[in-house]
Amino acid sequence: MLRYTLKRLLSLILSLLVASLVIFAAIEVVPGDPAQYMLGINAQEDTLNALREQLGLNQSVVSRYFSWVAGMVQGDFGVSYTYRTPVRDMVAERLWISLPLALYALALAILVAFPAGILAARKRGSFLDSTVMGVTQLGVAIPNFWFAMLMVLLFAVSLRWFSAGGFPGWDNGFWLAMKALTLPAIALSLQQASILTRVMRSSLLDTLSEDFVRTARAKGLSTGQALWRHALRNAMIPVLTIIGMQFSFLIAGGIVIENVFFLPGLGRLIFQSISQRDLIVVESVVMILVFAVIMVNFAVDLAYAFVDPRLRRRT
Amino acid sequence: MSLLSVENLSLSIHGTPILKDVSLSVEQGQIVGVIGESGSGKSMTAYSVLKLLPNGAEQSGKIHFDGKDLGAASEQNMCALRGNDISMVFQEPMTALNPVKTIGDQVAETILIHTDASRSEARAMAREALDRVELPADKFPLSRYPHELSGGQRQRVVIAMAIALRPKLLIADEPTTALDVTTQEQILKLLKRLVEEDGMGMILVTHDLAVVANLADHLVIMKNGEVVETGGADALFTTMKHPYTRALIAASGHVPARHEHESTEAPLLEVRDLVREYPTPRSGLFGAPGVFRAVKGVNFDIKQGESLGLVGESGCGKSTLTRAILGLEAAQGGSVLIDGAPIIRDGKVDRHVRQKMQVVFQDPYGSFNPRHKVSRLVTEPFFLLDEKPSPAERDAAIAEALESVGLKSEDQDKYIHEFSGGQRQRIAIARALIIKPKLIILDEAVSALDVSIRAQILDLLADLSARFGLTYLFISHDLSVVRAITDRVLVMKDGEFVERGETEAVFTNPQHPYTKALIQATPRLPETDAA
Amino acid sequence: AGGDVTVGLQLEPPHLDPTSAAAGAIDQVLYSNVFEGLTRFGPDGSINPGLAKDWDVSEDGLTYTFHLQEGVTFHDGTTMDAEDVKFSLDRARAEDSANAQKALFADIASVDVVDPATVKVTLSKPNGNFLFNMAWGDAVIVAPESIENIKTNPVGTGAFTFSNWVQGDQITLTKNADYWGEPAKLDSATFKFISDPTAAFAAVMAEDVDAFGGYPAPENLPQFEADPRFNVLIGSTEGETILSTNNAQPPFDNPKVREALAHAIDRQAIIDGAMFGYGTPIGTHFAPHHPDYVDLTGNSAYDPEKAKALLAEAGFADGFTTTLKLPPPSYARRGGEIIAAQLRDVGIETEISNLEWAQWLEQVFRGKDFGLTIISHTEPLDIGIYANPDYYFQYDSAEFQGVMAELNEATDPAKRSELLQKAQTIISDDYVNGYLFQLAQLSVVKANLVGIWENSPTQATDLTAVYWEE
Amino acid sequence: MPTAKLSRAMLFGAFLSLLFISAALLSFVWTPYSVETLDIANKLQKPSAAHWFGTDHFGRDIFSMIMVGARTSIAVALVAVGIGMLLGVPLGLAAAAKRGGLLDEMIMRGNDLVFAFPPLVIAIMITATFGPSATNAIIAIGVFNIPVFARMTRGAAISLWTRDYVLSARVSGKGAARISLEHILPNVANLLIVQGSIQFSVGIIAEAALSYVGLGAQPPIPSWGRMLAESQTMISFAPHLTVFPGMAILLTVLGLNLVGDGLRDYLDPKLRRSKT
Ligand SMILES: Nc1ncnc2c1ncn2[C@@H]1O[C@H](COP(=O)(O)OP(=O)(O)OP(=O)(O)O)[C@@H](O)[C@H]1O
Ligand SMILES: Nc1ncnc2c1ncn2[C@@H]1O[C@H](COP(=O)(O)OP(=O)(O)OP(=O)(O)O)[C@@H](O)[C@H]1O
Ligand SMILES: [Mg+2]
Ligand SMILES: [Mg+2]
Repeated sequence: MLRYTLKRLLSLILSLLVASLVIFAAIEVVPGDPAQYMLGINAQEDTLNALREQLGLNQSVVSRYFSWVAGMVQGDFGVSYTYRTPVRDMVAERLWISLPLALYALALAILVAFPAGILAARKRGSFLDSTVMGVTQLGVAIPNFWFAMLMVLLFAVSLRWFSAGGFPGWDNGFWLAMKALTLPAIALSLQQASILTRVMRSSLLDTLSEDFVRTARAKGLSTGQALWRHALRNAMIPVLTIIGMQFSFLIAGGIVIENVFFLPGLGRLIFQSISQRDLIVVESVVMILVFAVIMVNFAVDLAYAFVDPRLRRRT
Repeated sequence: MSLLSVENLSLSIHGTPILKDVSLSVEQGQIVGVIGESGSGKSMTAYSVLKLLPNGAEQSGKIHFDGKDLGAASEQNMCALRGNDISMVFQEPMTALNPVKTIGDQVAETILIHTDASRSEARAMAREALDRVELPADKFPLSRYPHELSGGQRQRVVIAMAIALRPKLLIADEPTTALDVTTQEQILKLLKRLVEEDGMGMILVTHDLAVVANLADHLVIMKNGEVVETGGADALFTTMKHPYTRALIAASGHVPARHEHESTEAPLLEVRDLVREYPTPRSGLFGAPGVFRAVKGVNFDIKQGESLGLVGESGCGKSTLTRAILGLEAAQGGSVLIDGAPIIRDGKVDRHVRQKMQVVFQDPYGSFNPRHKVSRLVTEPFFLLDEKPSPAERDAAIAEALESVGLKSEDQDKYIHEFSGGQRQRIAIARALIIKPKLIILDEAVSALDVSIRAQILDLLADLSARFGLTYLFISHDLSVVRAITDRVLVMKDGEFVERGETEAVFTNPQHPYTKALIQATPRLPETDAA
Repeated sequence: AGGDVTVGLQLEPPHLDPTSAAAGAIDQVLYSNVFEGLTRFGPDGSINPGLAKDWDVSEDGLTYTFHLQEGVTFHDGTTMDAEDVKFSLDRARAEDSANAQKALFADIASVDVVDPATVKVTLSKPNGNFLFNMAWGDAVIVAPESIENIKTNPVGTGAFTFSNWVQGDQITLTKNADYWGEPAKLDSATFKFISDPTAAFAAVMAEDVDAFGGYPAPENLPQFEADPRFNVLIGSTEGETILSTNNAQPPFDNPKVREALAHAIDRQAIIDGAMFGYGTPIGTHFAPHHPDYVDLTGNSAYDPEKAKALLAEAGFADGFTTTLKLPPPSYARRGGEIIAAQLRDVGIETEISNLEWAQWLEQVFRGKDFGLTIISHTEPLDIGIYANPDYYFQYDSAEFQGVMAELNEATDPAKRSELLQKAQTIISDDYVNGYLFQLAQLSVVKANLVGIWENSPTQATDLTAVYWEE
Repeated sequence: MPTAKLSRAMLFGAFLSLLFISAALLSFVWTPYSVETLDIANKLQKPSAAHWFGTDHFGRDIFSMIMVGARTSIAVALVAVGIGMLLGVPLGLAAAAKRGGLLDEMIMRGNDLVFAFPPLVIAIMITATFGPSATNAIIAIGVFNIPVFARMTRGAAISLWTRDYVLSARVSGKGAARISLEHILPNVANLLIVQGSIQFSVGIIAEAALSYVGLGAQPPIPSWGRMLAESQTMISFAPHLTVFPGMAILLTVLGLNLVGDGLRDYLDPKLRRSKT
């Protein structure tokens, strides 16, 4: 187990290094000058140069790469060109929205998907099953930004149960903040819940047809007991995989939703930073996201071992 | 009154009839063997008793257990019955256990479900049950997971689960088919002992006549969902006369007629000090990766025209040896020579040498690409030829190969799924024959076949060998088959040969204890010669 | 109490130093609220006294003596005096200055402290725009002690102090109790940044914001107008929206082609289609609300037949293909589609590419790699850009450059007026660019919120006089 | 019983998909109105006999735009899936053939890396570098299809490599490349078709999302996502502007998903075996 973990860690570090190179290189080729962006069309050439000097844009590519990576290792992600604040602080602040949002959406997805998937699997072929499958088909097919928009119109503009967007901050009370995240979380989780429901159902159906479930039934367990005690945990592996993949999507993929609800999350930070050519922020945030995704997958891998003792021994 | 009586049981699944008027009964302390070919409805009969039928099944007829009418029993009542009064042991020990729960939990679960026992009491009882199936506490603590056990050991866990509450009736559905002979023998002995100790009734389902012939008190022979004949086990060879029964008996003990052939002195295949190693996971964090020697420097020859058997229990290295001989995996030491030429030269397989041998694998279903027609399948070895045959030559070769294995040349335009298992194995042999190799390696080539089909294939092999002077390396864990078809035999254990010699000599007078154990464990029809 | 107000804005400031970035968003939050200059813009665009309560100009127009308001303190408690003014102006025009509008200070020769309440600014040549220049957000007076952290913690002299910035979301200002002038009526003001137009609509409708300055979706205004909860303010901006044309690139180097272009465009259709009717047609690069504006729209009246004839004359009877590069604002994106369709009618095919600002700056503004583009020039009184032959549309006219040189020297109002009108006519006659419309300032305000500027003489949301009725 | 129901759903899905594909094809030769001609005087008309789906803010016929937009969506998604298959499948086959080798490791880690990048961010970066266009949308979506297909192919191929028929082919002297082509590829084809139809629907949504944020096909070429984006401020007084493109996306994706699911069930050997 330890060796396995260490081996995974090594490949993880390598992945991160490669990722940092890819990100840096990709951003190097993006045309556009942050200084020009900041100073606008009336700026004079000497002003632009002065600013570039200030921002360290005149250094060589190699030295910029190394100082970036070296900084990151020490937890210093540099200072934003436009905001002139440490990227770390900016990210930390945004993370307090993106992360809870992702978790909230994931929790919603799981809360819906597990019961729905289990129920559909148990009552396979029934009206309930068809309904669940039909609804999830729709859930996958609806573009989430469109759905979000419709929700805003209904719940914020017409019914006025929620505010249209924005985030009051955690300081103003947990429930207020949660309320502000509710519509975005629903919008974000619709598709995920649908996918998860389907995976849950089919994975469960697969395990239900396994021999050991039959063994359990022969012991005198009812269908329901066999499902709960034996099938469910075995059905979790594909479900975990999907959850792992979804979590990365949820953290990073909320850009459009963050826009619709004008939430100051990480996704919007990237979007904004790219358009402002605040490249150091883009680099660092993407790097952090990649790191997060890789870590989540790592955690999911470890979770497999938790679910399945066969994986606990070294692989 | 019988413990279990099944009367006129009929069953259909989604409208397809599966069982027709099946009747049988089991008394206390009695072992009833249910025998029949694959697909004859043995398992379905067993499931009907437990009412564990697949979706869409409709059943009619009467099933009485211990005076209760199971047909009228509710699902709830059945749950109370299953595992408590009637238990079942399934065919596949590898998949019958939940991989994510400890064996202790799984055995204890039966007890927890049916009794008021506390957790610790249940665990104590589970321990007892495991002890009874000879899984002692010091070696097999309750905290073991199924993947930490061998197939035979897992099957014991399944049995422990089934007998934990000392049921009145135990249904064992092919409890040993997935196990090797020595393990099979142990399991069968165990079951017999349990019946004797507890006085329970048992249904033993199998397709292997030899397995039950010695064990069962009463036999039920099934074919196509019907019971064709029943009777006491002792009546098998005397009063049982149904043609199907006779055919089963004949096929089980079948010995193909083999013709004498002269073998030259020069060996066709020489295997010298062959070593095959697999890397094993590192031990500990900084430990070097270990190696596992699956084949430990073996030596043997096969002479032209000879049929050499290779026996040994599962995992002893037979297939590994095959792959090394075929040059599919590079050996770590030693050499393989065919007609004096090495199969692997400069790290590459020498196709001219490879042309001289072909192989037939075990699984008649997995041996063919389902997307190709038979003509394409059997001509695949042409790839080895330097000069590709012309279309006419090719057609002739296909026709010849198919006809020589008893198929028609028209069959070449069919797809593989249009053939039965036995036919498929014939096609596999046709494929091996098509480039006229000298040596054919048969790796468990008949193990997956029903007895009657197996008999046909063995006849075919004998016939081909006579006609073409073929040389066989015949690999099997089934000793009776090896005995029937080979001249000489090698006995393998843990990657080494422990005994070798003329087949008859080895079988009648085994020297090595392992060989003795193997032969002893092989189930045999009683009075085979009388048949 | 005066209450609180939440104002929606489309763009968030990148940082909070108005003197070192072009971003109008900084001024929208801070101008006049937190930072003040020597002079300041009034709601109608007039130049009023700011931190300078009055000033004397020497005869030759080279020396300006500013008399500062007394008792003014920065929000950090330090006093604002002549030293601070000198510091601010010198900083802006220094060698390594990062001031985006450095040109505003180009004519300053020296800044001298006469006494704590008096500053003397000497110009190298007369500049009729000097007082106007000093009203810009880029010329506000800053405290030397606060420069270090100005980008995150702006310290000014205004009626509001900066209190909090939740990046990506909002900035909060609170009333400055020690303000030197008329104190603010509101207790606090929050600026919420909502870039998505739909989100803006929802935020206003859900009353998450009390006012939205520079409302981005004109199509929604009729709805707000019909809603008794809201007032819609329609004012003017300094934004001349033009179809910028690359005068150095064939075929646009041919005046006939540019003239054809001008006649091919139906301004009203663009205003209706892109701006839902909001916007004033213009025929030259000048704000219609300016007293010196000349209406030259007739010069480039919509006449596709004439356009075709002109094209044929110029040798493009079969038309030609060019690029149309559009920056993000919706006036450009929507206007671009309409213009593309109109040009297609006279035979000119356009390849539209939608660009981000950074790309636009790189390709169009710096790289001059474009045929046509649509852009609103929002700087006040910026006709001077036509005198720079290196400016991205590359108009090079000796006559125009002469007029501008003369204008810069001139201080006599009548003379200036005449020169400005002449300049307008020259560029209109030369069909330098396609002149479309003056961008309207559209704001939605709660019905009982009073004092929000209707017009936008500079990019500011001056809240100092805003209050809730009742 | 469930099979009968499934195939009915699949037929419905096929009907929907075909509907949009034919609309796309038809749009090459005929649309009710030109989608390039603006008629601002007639803007924002409600659906009527003349304009079945009404007109947009420029007076264009929405029905015609949906037809041409189908073309954009389908083309972008199809080519992106094509890229994913063309590159991903060989990679997956190669990784499986040299299972456990360096190539395999590199391919799999590379895949992980692509998965780790937020898709929209990659799309934004590509457009920031090369400018927005349908081509770049294709690349952005295509890049993400590569690991999807590579992973799936590898997984399926690895299990096929242990089949006896592959061993037989090796005994016949065939090399890894040849075996991959002759034996592995045809046997993963079913899976690829199923996954292909699903990725196709994912591609449609992705194209819509990219166009929605302005990174897809550029005007005047209509695209469903951009139609949604451009009309959303008008949703409260001209809902038909967003309802039709929204429904178009929804129904197409739904149709393709149903087809994919149906195909999966139909081609699933487990289900097929019980039928024959
Ligand atoms: N779930 C099912 N649905 C439909 N038909 C089935 C199902 N399970 C089994 N059958 C069919 O029922 C028949 C009897 O099957 P059964 O499993 O009882 O055979 P068996 O005698 O146990 O064979 P084997 O020795 O291979 O285990 C076969 O023809 C089989 O195809
Ligand atoms: N690729 C491999 N890596 C590591 N160990 C292997 C590998 N293949 C086989 N082994 C091990 O080598 C030993 C011999 O395996 P082999 O398949 O040759 O057995 P066998 O005699 O053919 O058994 P069976 O009768 O079950 O086919 C076994 O212990 C097996 O676990
Ligand atoms: Mg069976
Ligand atoms: Mg083997």
